[in-house]
Amino acid sequence: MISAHILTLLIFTPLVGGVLLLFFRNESVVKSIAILFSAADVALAIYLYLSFDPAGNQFQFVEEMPWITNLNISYHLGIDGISLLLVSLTTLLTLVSLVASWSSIQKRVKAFNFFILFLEVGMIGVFSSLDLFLFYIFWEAMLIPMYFIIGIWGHERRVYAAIKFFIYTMFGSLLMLVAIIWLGYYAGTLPQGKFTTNLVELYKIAPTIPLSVQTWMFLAFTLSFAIKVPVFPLHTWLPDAHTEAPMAGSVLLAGVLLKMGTYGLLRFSLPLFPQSTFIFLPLMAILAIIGILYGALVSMVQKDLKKLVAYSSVAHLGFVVLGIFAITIESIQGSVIQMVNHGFTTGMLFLLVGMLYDRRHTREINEFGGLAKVVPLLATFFMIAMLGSIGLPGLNGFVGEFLILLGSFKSEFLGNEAYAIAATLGVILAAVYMLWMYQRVFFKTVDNPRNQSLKDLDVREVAVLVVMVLFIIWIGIYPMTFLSKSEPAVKALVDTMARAKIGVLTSVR
Amino acid sequence: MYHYIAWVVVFPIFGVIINGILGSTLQKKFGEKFVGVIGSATIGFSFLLALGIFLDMLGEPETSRSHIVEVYRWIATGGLTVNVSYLVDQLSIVMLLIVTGVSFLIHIYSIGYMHGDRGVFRFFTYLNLFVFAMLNLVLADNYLLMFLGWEGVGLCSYLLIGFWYDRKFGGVGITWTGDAGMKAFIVNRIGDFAFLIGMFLIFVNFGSFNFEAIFPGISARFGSGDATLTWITLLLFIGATGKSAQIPLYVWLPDAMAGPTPVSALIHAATMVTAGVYMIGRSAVLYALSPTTMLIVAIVGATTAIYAASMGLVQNDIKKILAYSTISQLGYMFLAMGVGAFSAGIFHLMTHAFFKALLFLGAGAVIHALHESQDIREMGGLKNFMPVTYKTFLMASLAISGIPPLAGFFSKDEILSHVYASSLWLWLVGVVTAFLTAFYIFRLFILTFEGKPRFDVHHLHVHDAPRSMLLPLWVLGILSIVGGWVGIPTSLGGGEWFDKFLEPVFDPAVARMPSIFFVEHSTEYILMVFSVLLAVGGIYLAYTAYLRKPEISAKIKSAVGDFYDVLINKYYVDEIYRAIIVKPLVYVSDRYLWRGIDETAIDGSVNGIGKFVRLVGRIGRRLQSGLVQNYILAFVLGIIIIMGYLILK
Amino acid sequence: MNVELISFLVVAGVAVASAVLMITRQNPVFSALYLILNFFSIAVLYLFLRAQFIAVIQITVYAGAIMVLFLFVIMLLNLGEGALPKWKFTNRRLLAVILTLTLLAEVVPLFWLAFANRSISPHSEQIGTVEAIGKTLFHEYLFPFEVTSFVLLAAMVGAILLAKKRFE
Amino acid sequence: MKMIPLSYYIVLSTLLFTVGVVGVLTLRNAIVIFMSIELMLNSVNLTLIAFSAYSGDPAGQILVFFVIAVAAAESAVGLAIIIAIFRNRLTVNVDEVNILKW
Amino acid sequence: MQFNYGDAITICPIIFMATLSLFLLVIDASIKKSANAAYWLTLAGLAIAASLTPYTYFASGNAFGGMVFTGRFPAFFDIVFITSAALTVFLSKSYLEKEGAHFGEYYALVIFGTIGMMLMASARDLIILFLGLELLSISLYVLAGYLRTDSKSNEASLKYFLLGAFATGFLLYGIALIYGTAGSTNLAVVLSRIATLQSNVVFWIGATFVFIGLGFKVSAVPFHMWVPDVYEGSPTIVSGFMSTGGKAAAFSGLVLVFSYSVHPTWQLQLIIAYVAAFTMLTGNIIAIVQQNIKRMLAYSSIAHAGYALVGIAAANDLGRTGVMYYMLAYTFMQIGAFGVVSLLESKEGRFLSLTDYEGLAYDRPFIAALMAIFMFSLAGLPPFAGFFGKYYLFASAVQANMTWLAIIGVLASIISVYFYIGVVVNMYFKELPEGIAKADISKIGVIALIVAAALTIELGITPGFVVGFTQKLF
Repeated sequence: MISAHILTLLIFTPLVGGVLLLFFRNESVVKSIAILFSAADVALAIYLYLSFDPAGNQFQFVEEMPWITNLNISYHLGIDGISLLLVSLTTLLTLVSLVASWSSIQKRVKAFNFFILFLEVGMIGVFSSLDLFLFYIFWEAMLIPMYFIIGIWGHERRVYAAIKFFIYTMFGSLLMLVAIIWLGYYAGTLPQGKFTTNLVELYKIAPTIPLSVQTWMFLAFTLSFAIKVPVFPLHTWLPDAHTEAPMAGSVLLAGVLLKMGTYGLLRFSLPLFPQSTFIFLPLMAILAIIGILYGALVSMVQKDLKKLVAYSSVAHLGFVVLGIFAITIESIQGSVIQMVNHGFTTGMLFLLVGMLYDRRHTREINEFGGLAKVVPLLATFFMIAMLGSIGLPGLNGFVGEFLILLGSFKSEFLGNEAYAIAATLGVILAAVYMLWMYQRVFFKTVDNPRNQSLKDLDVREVAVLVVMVLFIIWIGIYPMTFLSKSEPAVKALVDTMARAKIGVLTSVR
Repeated sequence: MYHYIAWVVVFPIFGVIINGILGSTLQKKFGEKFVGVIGSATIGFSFLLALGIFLDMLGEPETSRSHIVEVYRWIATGGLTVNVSYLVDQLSIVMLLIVTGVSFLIHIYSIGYMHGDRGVFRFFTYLNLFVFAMLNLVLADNYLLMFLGWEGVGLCSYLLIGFWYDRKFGGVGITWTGDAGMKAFIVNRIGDFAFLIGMFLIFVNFGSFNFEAIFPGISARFGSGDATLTWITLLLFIGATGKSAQIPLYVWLPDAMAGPTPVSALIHAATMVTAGVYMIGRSAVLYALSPTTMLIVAIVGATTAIYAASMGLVQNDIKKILAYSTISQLGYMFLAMGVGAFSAGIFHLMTHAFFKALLFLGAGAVIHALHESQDIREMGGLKNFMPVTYKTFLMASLAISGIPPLAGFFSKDEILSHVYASSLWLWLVGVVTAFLTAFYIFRLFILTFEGKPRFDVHHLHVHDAPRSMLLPLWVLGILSIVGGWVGIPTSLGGGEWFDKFLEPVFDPAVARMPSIFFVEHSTEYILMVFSVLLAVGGIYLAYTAYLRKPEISAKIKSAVGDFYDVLINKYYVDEIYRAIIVKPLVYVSDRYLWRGIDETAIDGSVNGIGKFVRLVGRIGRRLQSGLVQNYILAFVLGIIIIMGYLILK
Repeated sequence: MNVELISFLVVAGVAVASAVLMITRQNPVFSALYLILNFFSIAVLYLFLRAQFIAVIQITVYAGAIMVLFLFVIMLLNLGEGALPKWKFTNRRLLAVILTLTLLAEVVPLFWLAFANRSISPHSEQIGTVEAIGKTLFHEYLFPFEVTSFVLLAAMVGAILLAKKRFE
Repeated sequence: MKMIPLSYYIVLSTLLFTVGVVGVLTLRNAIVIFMSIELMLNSVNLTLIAFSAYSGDPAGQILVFFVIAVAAAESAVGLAIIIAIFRNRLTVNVDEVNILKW
Repeated sequence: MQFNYGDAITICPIIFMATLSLFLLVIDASIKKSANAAYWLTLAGLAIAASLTPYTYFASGNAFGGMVFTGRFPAFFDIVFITSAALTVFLSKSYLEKEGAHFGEYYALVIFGTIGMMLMASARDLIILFLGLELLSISLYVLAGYLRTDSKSNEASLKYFLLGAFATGFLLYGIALIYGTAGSTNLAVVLSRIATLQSNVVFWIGATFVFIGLGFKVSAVPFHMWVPDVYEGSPTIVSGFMSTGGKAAAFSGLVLVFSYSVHPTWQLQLIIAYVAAFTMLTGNIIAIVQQNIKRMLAYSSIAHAGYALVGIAAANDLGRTGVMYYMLAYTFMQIGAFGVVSLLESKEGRFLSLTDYEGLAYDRPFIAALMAIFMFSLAGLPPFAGFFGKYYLFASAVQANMTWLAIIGVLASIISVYFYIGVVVNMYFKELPEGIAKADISKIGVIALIVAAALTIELGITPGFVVGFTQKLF
């Protein structure tokens, strides 16, 4: 029974909680309800994870029921290994960010918790819908809560950031909408075909679209994903949004929302339009590499802690995109695992920066210094997160980056080692900006009197961080737990692409 | 017995976990000693276990001494499968003993040395973590796991260099110890960049990272001097230059002295920095097949050796001198590797581990006694105050200078004879370096222990370190005397037992060397005598210049003049690197990439679109004049256009 | 050239002329009068077209009722010379005239060609009579006829509502 | 009256219609503008009558009948509006009726 | 043909409304202080009328000698109009009382207008279309000038009237030309002769004039210029009525004429497409720079007319569906938006400027939330009704091989996002200014808003249900 509708449960449990908490006045009750329901979602996610069968490369836990019959749009859910990882990540991060902002959100608590849960609905929906239309709905619906979260609980320039985030994303996604509609009609024009947005069917149909049109389709989809990722030069919404958002907002933005872009590339752009993928592959790879190096260099010179972490995301996601477009099992596996990694490491970094902000109410790097003496625990956790994000072997970051680089080095789709080599430079730069920041914030002596009496992490914060650390190490030393789940899906994708390369335009799915 | 190899690696982790999580509380409850003891004990166990495995191995027949122990499957996806599995063979067991042994001693030493520091638990956590990483490095049966150790030790070095993160430390572009640590890590990363690419090449060509998958069948696939192999080996070697502080990436090591002295002894002298040498030894087969790389390795090694030695001549910071000496000695080892004398290189690696660790620990004792003063110009006459340190330090100095029958003599001599056999010029560089080494070490020794005290005798009561610190000194002292006896050359009636022991590992490589040189015993004797004479000469020169006739030193200084400044400033290399790499990078990123492209170009255009739309809006708004007849006019205009279209169509 | 044509042209001329005069008068009273004249001439044209009933309606309702209402209002507001907006030349007006003439130029040729040599239908005699109109009106067009009553009702209510002096 | 082509009537009514449009566009007195609109309606009526006469179909004349009725209704409302605005502003000059703009 | 009762039954909603209006007048004339009575009576009447629509829905065919027709299409639009009227009436009481002008005639006029709309939606003959339009217009002229002591209201009605009458002239001229060329004003007949008329320029000129006449009502560029002034000047709630019911009626006319009968296969299609494109862009771009919320909503309603015109231009089933669905959805969100304004608006005109909405979310959280819903829906975000409306319309464009139009629409809606969420920014992201009196609002009005909001969401979640009713003409 549960497994039959587990995805629906996953998606709508938070909504129930969100609506429920609207009826309570007492703030801590509201918070507890929110946490309770997101925790329930985590439990469901664990169940999902355990009962997921890593063998087959088909979608699992599929639910399909007609929704808008006259347009043949159905409520069609299902996940494969890739979505599985991201869904689980989403539930976990939501819970984490709710717990983490227990005390840091002072005003409009009820609304805040409501929006976070609402957001979770959208996020899980995006990762588990198998109908382009449904996907689009969740994709857009998720904008609203995030927009509010940034706009209401954000920092000084929150309004600008919120609007920028909203319109940037909207721009891309609306073009995608047109593309989705077009796809549906193309399906309708085929012999005994009818309008459909069913992904599984489109997997068979879309690749056969004449290249001239297919190119436009690909661009429409990829643009909207590229904005979300974000791929250079569409990234400028990100520093503002991440910086201005409240802690939980930044965590979910970096942890989950960015992944929607890369997930979209994996789920739609590539398998739907293989031919045009091959055309744009070099471009995307180059943009990815620019992202890696550029993001690293720019974040090196940031004066604002959050901005620094934000730009580092540009670099990390650059790796992911490179891995995706290298189209080898290794590299895509790397990308998938790197999505998860980035969720944990960068998420954790945002948490820590947020905790610092709660104590000190500034994000200026120059304001800090010598904190390792004052808040040793925080410093230690920060160190671990940092090492994770600069890809130190034995921690999560390394597994992802190494697989991506290895894959793109040997990829015959890229066909040139230069890409991988250029990207590897990013590994050096990552160390540069992170260590330098750490040096300036935590080492040296405490010269700023305001930092003298900061209090170290409390139990709640430690608990949150420990969860993250556990995953950072786990993925580092035993990634198979996760790699094995996504392997079949990735293999299917790579096979599809490989067959398309030699002109066989049928998906393995 | 070798099945238990995993435990050797795991023990230190226990230390890490205990001290890392409970450290601060334990330290508060039971004092620093307790923490230190835990740290040392874990390593002790590892050492004992390693010893056991070693003895066990001696019992086995020569041919079947190499074992692979798979622990678990680490990463497996697509065509890639990497296990966490350990390779136990002669080479790794040697490294294993050196690592565990020396670090055990240094741990013990540290208990005393770090006494009274509020971060002792942190110290031992890092130290244990280091040992863990180092063991992975030397035991790995594949390059990826080796790389894990490789970067792991780098991390620990970073953490330990910056251990006293709130202390200042002088250097080019360095004001805090943390900066020094950062420098070390980043410079190493540059090396690792090359190392990674090398690994990618390996994977592309061999489809695996496992040694046993790469080495055996190699000559079937690649002839000697194959370009691919050259690239692979070269890239790996660049990685090694980072880790083992060779030109051009040596710059971090002198600054690494910012760390506590035991750290310098363990990481920056005895173990970590030798990783590069070990790596080449491990990949000997690949190197053997690419003469070009071998030549480069040899040349780089030789150059580094003499170059570093030259800088060591004039330094006044006791640790800096030792640092340059380390670089120089590492150069020696690479020289050895470069000429194909793999076992000789490893042999020197071992002896060097003994006496250089000793030198550092001695220096540490001195610094400790003089309350953190490191300038040899403010020392002198310490032999009366701290006799034990004096004696042991002397042993080490003689050993490093290559005075028979101490350890250094045999290893260095073996290297030189091989070098001589392959190239006269490199040999010349080698012996000159030997001479310089003898000179600067004894300059250091004399200025520190001989002559009149130049420090405030009355206020600081200088005395020998506590027993816990002296014990390691003694042990290492003895080792640096007898350590070399395992490799006494046949010419001196020895059995070259060490070479024989390692032979099974290096034979495949040596066999594939294009040409094997060896020298007759007669020449060997001449070489020995010559090098010993040079060493003695160096010592004598130092003796006269700094003890009998100090004015000579002044003369020399004024004689060389400008060159002296160049040396003092280490050839201005740091300044140059800073000027051409660091500064421009930061400037460009800040000025052009961030403010230029990001904020002006991209954001500018994005917001520009918005502004444009608003502008159009404002204009359109003005058209709404409020006058009915204008509206009707627009109405009619519209009709006319539509009609026109309709009729023309 | 025959009587009919001449008479048509004369009436048409009057119609156009009165229209032009109507829009060029300063004083609305004169405009109204000219408009009435125009309506009369149009009524004559209706007669030419055998539409007696409509012609009568035109006179009674239009020229009669509606225009009287206009005059009444004009008088009511009795705008003295000062209050009368002066007609002065502006570019907008010039533009207006030009535009309108272009519109004219666009359509007239088409109409001219489209409806040339179509002559009046034989039984136009019968359809224009009161009887005929009445029949059709109360058979096919009964429903719209009812609707018209509502239009008028709505207008009435509205007019009262707007023209009432104040809300009571 | 048989040989006057239909086009004569149509063109005539078009002319009247145009005059009406010009009036609406150029005059300033709301009442007279309104009259011009009435003129336009009349021209339409003329067209309709012409068509019905030439095609011998009564519908056109019925339509005119309705148009006249509607015109009457409109004029009632329109004049009421003009009166209302005159009460508030003491003007019927459309150029001065422009507080609502932009 | 005699008047027959069978036909009367099929259009009983219209007939009922007619009687209702007369009854209202009688009451108004007979009893003093009739306003409240009229208010409740009207609401009840509308409810009954709505409940009568099934008669129309299931009786598909012509009535009264092909003057009007009945069936799904008219029934659907009857519902739209009645809803629009009902919501308007619901919100009117409090608003008019605030303005001190709460009288019975008002409701009568609203009903008259509604009757006009219903006639237009069921017109099978251009005459009915014309009469319905006039009935609607005349009522709206009066309603626009309803606050006749307020010079803005006067001005609005004058402008609306002059332009309206002028447009009527063109509409009539168009009808005349169609009559002249097609020989009949009956759409069925026209449709039957369309083949021979394809190449007849004069016919198409006539058709274009009709399009212009109706385009004026739906505020298509360049015939839109009255809209901002009239909406700003008219009583707020009347603006809501005009922009929903009035627009919907005109669109029903457009669908009847251009999507069913005079199928714009010829040049007209492109013309409509261009008009639609310009309408979308103009409306949204100018809306960005508005400070007065009523004016902003006016421009936004122009833009929305543009979206709906896409459906007319596409002139395929999906287009029709789109227009119909959109009109219903739009009714809820637009009346909702205007309703919020009318509830908040004070006689001194507070809450007319966008800046007055700063921090509203912390003064009147619930109202603000409703407003936010309407704004997001107008901006076309899922899961609200507005999104699906746009979806169907753009889809129809794609289906009609006018993807470019869909893309323009998309770009336009991105522009629109800017000012819609601008309102949300003011309500939520700005702090409430100090010392501002709490805005007082009438409970009863809120109910209407809740209904509107609920339906906005419901239509968004299960659009299929409504769409089911929009499939066929009869």
